[in-house]
Amino acid sequence: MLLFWVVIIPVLAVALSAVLPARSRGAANLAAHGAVFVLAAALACRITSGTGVVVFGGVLRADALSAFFVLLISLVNLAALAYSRPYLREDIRAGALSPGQARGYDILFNVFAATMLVVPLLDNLGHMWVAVELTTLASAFLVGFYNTKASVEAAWKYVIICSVGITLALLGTVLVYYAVAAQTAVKTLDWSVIMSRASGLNPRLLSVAFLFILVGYGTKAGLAPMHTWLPDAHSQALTPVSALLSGVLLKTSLYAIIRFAMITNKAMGADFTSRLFIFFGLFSVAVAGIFLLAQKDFKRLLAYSSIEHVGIIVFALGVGTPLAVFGSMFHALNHAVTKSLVFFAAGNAVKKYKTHHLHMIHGLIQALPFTAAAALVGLLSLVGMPPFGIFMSKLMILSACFQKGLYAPAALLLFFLAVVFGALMFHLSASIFGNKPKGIEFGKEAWSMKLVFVSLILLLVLLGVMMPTPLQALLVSASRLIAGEGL
Amino acid sequence: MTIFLLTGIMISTYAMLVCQRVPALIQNFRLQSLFLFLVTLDFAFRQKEAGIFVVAGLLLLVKVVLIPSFLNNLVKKIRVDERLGLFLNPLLSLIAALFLTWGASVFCSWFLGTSPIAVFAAFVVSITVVLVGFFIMVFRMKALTQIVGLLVMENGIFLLASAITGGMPFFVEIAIAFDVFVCAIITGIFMYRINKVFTHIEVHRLTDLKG
Amino acid sequence: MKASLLLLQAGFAVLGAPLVSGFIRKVKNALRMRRGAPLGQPYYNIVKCMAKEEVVSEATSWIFRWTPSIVLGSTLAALMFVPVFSFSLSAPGMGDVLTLFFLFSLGRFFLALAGLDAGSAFGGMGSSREMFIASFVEPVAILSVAVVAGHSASPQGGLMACSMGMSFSGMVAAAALFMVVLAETSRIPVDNQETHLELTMIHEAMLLEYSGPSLAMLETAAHTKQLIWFSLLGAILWPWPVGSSAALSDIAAAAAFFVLKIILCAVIVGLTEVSLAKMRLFRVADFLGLAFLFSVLALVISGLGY
Amino acid sequence: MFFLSQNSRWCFDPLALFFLGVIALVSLPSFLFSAGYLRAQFSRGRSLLATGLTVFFVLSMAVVVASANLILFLFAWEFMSLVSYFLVVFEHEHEASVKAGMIYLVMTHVGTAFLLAAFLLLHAQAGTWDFEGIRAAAPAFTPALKNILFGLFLAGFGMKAGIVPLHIWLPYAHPQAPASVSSIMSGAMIKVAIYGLLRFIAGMLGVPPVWWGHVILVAAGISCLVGVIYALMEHDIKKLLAYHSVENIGIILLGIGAGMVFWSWGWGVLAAAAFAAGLYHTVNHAVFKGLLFLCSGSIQVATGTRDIEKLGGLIKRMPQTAASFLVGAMAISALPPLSGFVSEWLIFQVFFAGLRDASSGGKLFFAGMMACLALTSALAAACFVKAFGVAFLAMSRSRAAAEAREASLSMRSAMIFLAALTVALGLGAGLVWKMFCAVAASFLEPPASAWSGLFSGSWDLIRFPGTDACLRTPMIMLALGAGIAAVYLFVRLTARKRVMTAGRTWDCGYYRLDHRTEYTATAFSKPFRIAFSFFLLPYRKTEKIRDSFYHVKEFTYETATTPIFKRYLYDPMVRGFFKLAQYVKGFQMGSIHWYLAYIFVTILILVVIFGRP
Repeated sequence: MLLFWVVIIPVLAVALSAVLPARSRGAANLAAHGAVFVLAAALACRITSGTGVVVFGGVLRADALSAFFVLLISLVNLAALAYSRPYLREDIRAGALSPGQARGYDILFNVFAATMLVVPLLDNLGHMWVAVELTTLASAFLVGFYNTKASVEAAWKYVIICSVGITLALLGTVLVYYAVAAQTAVKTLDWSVIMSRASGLNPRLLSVAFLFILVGYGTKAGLAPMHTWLPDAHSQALTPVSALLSGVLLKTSLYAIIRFAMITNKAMGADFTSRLFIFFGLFSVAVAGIFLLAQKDFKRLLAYSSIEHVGIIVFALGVGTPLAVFGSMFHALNHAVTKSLVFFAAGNAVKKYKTHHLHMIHGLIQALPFTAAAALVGLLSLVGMPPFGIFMSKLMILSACFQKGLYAPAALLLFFLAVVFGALMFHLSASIFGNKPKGIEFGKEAWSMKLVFVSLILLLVLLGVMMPTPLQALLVSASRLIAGEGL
Repeated sequence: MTIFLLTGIMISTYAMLVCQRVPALIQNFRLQSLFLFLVTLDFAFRQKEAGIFVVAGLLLLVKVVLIPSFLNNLVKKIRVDERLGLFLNPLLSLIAALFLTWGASVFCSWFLGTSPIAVFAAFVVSITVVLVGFFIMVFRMKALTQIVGLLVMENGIFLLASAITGGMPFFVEIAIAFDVFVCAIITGIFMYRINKVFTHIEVHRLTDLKG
Repeated sequence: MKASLLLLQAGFAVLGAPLVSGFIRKVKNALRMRRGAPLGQPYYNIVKCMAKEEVVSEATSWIFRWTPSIVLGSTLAALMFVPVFSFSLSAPGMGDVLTLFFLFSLGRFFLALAGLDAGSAFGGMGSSREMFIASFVEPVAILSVAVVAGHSASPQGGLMACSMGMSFSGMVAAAALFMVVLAETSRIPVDNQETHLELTMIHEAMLLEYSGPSLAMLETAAHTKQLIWFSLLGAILWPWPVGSSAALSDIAAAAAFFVLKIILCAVIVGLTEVSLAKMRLFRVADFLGLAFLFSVLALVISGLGY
Repeated sequence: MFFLSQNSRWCFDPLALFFLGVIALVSLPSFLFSAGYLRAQFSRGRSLLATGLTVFFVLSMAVVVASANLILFLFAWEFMSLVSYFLVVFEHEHEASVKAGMIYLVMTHVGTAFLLAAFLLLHAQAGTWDFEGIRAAAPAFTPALKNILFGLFLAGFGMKAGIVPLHIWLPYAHPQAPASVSSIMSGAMIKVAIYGLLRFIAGMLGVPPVWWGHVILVAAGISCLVGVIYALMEHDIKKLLAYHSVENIGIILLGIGAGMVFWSWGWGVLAAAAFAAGLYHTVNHAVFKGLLFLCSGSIQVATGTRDIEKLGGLIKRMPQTAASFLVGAMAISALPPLSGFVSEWLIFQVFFAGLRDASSGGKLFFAGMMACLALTSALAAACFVKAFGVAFLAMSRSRAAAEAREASLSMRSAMIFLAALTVALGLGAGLVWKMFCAVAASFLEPPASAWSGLFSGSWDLIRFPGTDACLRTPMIMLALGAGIAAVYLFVRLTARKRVMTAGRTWDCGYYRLDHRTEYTATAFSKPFRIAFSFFLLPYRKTEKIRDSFYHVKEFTYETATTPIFKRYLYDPMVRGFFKLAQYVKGFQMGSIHWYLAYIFVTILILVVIFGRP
């Protein structure tokens, strides 16, 4: 029953935002997404304490892994929504946005959130594929929201490249379907059924199918060489949307890859997938590191940093020990929170300075002190400074890697992380500190925006210093699902 | 019977590569979808399942009737010049297509070496259609060709599914067909927007987002 | 008893020091076939200065007024660490030759500051050059003394005990030390004592602003320092009066022998001053580099056991 | 398992207590100093922020020193670097401090990456994060692993301590921070890196192979010389002091390196004595460097500039600051009877013991080190004669220097406290040496019987075990005092009618001298620039603007030295990275066709590689 409500509430929210007037629409949205977050938390507690699996009407199924992703998605949805209220109010007051467009934004936002929430809950791989395709289509309009040349171009590239990727993923799904049908004569695409029969499947066919899945969903997840759409889409989208894109959308396609990886691992052992994951993970961090050095646009910088963090998560999945998987899930949560914090701060800065270029943005700490503080905290957390979460998850992943004896990949990862650190500090310390240009006057943010910043920062510090036990239980059971016992 | 229909699909796919004007491309796509409908009908009769009939009917409705007509009146509304803008002239495209077919057959031999000729042929044809779809998207300038390329790849995968496994579960097929339709509509809307903002739909000139 | 002997020894050294300078000047003039100033000329200078009035520039600070006493005081303190008559009389466990070198650098530090204090280009030039030369002198001095002490391997007081017996490495180390003595006591190849030509004077430039009793004190300090260096050099070259007993007869013999050693050193220094010309300042670095090579050579030789 | 709640272990063994003492010794007076200093420089709110950050900074250093768990150590270490970054960037209005802060944080982070690798290696081998567990598992480590760990620790802690090839950030970061903070950074933060070296290399990896000690000694020797030569060329007083920190870290590591060599040769007593000498110089440097930075801070408050070429004659306007700076200068130039002299004397004894007892190869090596230390201390004396002479003595070179006012009471009291401490550390050498021998003995853990010979002096006497040379600083002070008093009285009695008349400095008789003819810092360091030109590669440009061929209206003279490490080591590396980035940026050229081609090629390659039967 819980699952049903988690899916239905966003759909109701879509209907409500189409009907309600501006004033009450905000409150309704907040209530809806707040409720979804609470339900997700309840679902997580039910799963960790109770049976481990919750099923609804043969279509929806939630185990520890999907519960964690639902929690993650609903958290970032809530944060993005809370931020977009004051963000849009400023735009409307400034005349850049008509009330009709604001309503359109709310509808699209809720459709996007609904499709993302449904992906982890679908048991059938075909349905999951359709849901991931719908997320692309829903977010396409949000990327191309402002009808400028750059945003239309970004939207077009986003839709076409992601659709091609997802078509390849469909090819992979069909091959898996064929492998299951040929081997066990049971014609089904339900993940739980396939998982129970996975050991007998033909390993070579499954490995090729996994290749298509990895490249297909990898395009959507922003793994290097398929990441080319990501910087354009994230830098042109509305700030709350790019926070959603970076924080969560990449991880939903990662979720799909993990589902297929679990099947492949059960069929032919974890060695095949771990080598692929380690290669793609390191390649993504390397590409992101190098591109970060040459960036001149604030939001593109953050987009490339998302590619880097997705690379780290995939690298950790490649290491494969229970501790590494625990670290990668924890890193996904940390990155989602940090990236949304930094994107919100970036959005304020870009709006204040009316430019994306890093050379023109300097002295942020004098123009918008609170946003500058949030940007600084986000930046330091992104690069893995201690009091924040990513330092801990990075530590877990690296120590798992050392324990498994993968010294060369760990050394490479440390080197690339240092390059990323240098690049990010080089760009952002010059823009946060220094004297503000004459044309910019001292500005204050709305209190609700400040509330969002403070809550995200507190969450980051909390995750950095101690691990709340229910979250730990959820992550441990999720990692037990993927990498077996051992934590 | 299926071999005859499979050759029909191959012909329409190669025709798509050769054509240089937009309406011709859409017409070939409609032809390919029709052949695909016939193949699915043939499978339906052989396996006697009601589900496949409904899927075939849906395919006919979506890919033969709705999408091509939507694309056609979209092209008429945009009034952009009809040339497709080829990176590779038709002759080279054909040679490339032959190479792709050879590649597809090598790929299939890795997996389906021993299975009957009909299934093997269907596998080769479907992979070729997917590769040609990819080819069209990469080596043509217009935005429309990228939409059509995408749809052709969908067709390829649909053929693969129905050929080697006798069709995906019913609801999944319905969902995929619906999803393809929505994808075509939305990409069409974006193409319209590109034309309004850029007054042309040459995608290779959309390069201001660099680095 | 020992303390009184120590004070006697110190008094004797301070009184005798100007005589040594006078004697060196006498040797040089004799070699140049001239009669030159009388032997006691340095005493006359000091007495003259003591009686004179002192003119102090208003640009200076308390450092300028206190430097003469500090320099002379540190040189007197340095006397404690040098075996003037015999080894027994050196300071009972207060420090060793290293402390001696650092006391000299204390004096040099304040003299250089005083040179800068008056604010004239001469003083600044003198201090800069003095510190430049000092920085090349110190490694050579410390290393050569270390080689000598290391070779003798005497258990008593490490760097304090100069070598018990003549050894070839001691000779080479003494040669290096001799070049250091030339640099430290501002003799010809490095610095010219007799002239006030700003291009060549280094030690004199720092004293330029002084007059009256302060100048007398600084002159005495220079003479005492020279005596200390000569006694150190003599102890290494001819280390014979080994007697450590405090019996009067031994000390008298040691004293006589000490005077002989000082005269020998003075003659050698006089000879070198006459035969060499003053080097350009930046050639001094190579000159002291050569001294450093000598001390490394001495180390290698002592390593081989000679 | 990973979080601080399960990982907070503390250890307060003598080594940790020693370094806690050092941190306290430096930070208390600088807090006192910052009360006056910050109020003079910044608004109320910002000085509160600065004090708060400094408190966090000192706390994080204390946690680093007292932690007994790898994760806690790493957490506090990065937190220390982070807070010190904020302090370096505190005056972010100046573009230079933002740039310096960035260089500092990037280099510190690279150093921490080395440490992280080493800690993870330790954890993987020993299975636990606690120091005891690792120390118990250490004997089982293979020599190859120990060498790797040694390399990583040396790189990581060397970067933070400022050993030469890795010292680039030090002359940038320290001058930009507020004076009270840079005195803590120079005084205490660098020592935390030394603590790290001792704790992990000496404390944990057991008896070291010989070449470790030699590597540390060579690095220390180079650091000494490079630090002091660059300091001679500097005329920004805080940069000069920062370079001197590099030099003094070199001297500390000379002691520690010699200790490692003796330890590997099995001479337990001498090794402990060498370590103790290193620790002694650590305390001395912490105290007198902190003092010098505080003085530079009070100069900056009084005159508003840090360039000594614009100062001069401050001793008349700021007597107490001048006096404490003089005490600090004398201590750092190792002049008796102050603390710097005692610790350098001890390190000389260490080298002399090594020189006497080592084999012929060892003799030459230790002779080289001794000569290097002697040259360094002489050059340091020259540098501080320049710094003190040009900044404080003679006539003031600018109006700001002429109208300088003495620092406020809190600043002066902090400076005088540290000056008194320097003198006390010098005179009470015997007591203090006894403590450091105990600390050195504690983490070397050879049999207790070997330590009876280590300390055999009384409260005022230091008897060095190897060469049993002894040093009585109180007696030396007495002798000096007696000498000066005797001379003063003698002159006072004999020249009864001693008349002192004020006159003008000798100006060759024909025009009144003003400050323009005084010797500047650049002039003072000119002989050294020429002597070390092979290393400094000096650059000189002179220009004459003439009315006619015979009449020169104006003459400009410009000289500078090339920073070798920055220009030939770091700049090419950074430029290389950016050039690579610019080249790779070409791959995202904007055309969607290429992007689709990338995806197609990727899937093609993967299928060909993995799909083949």
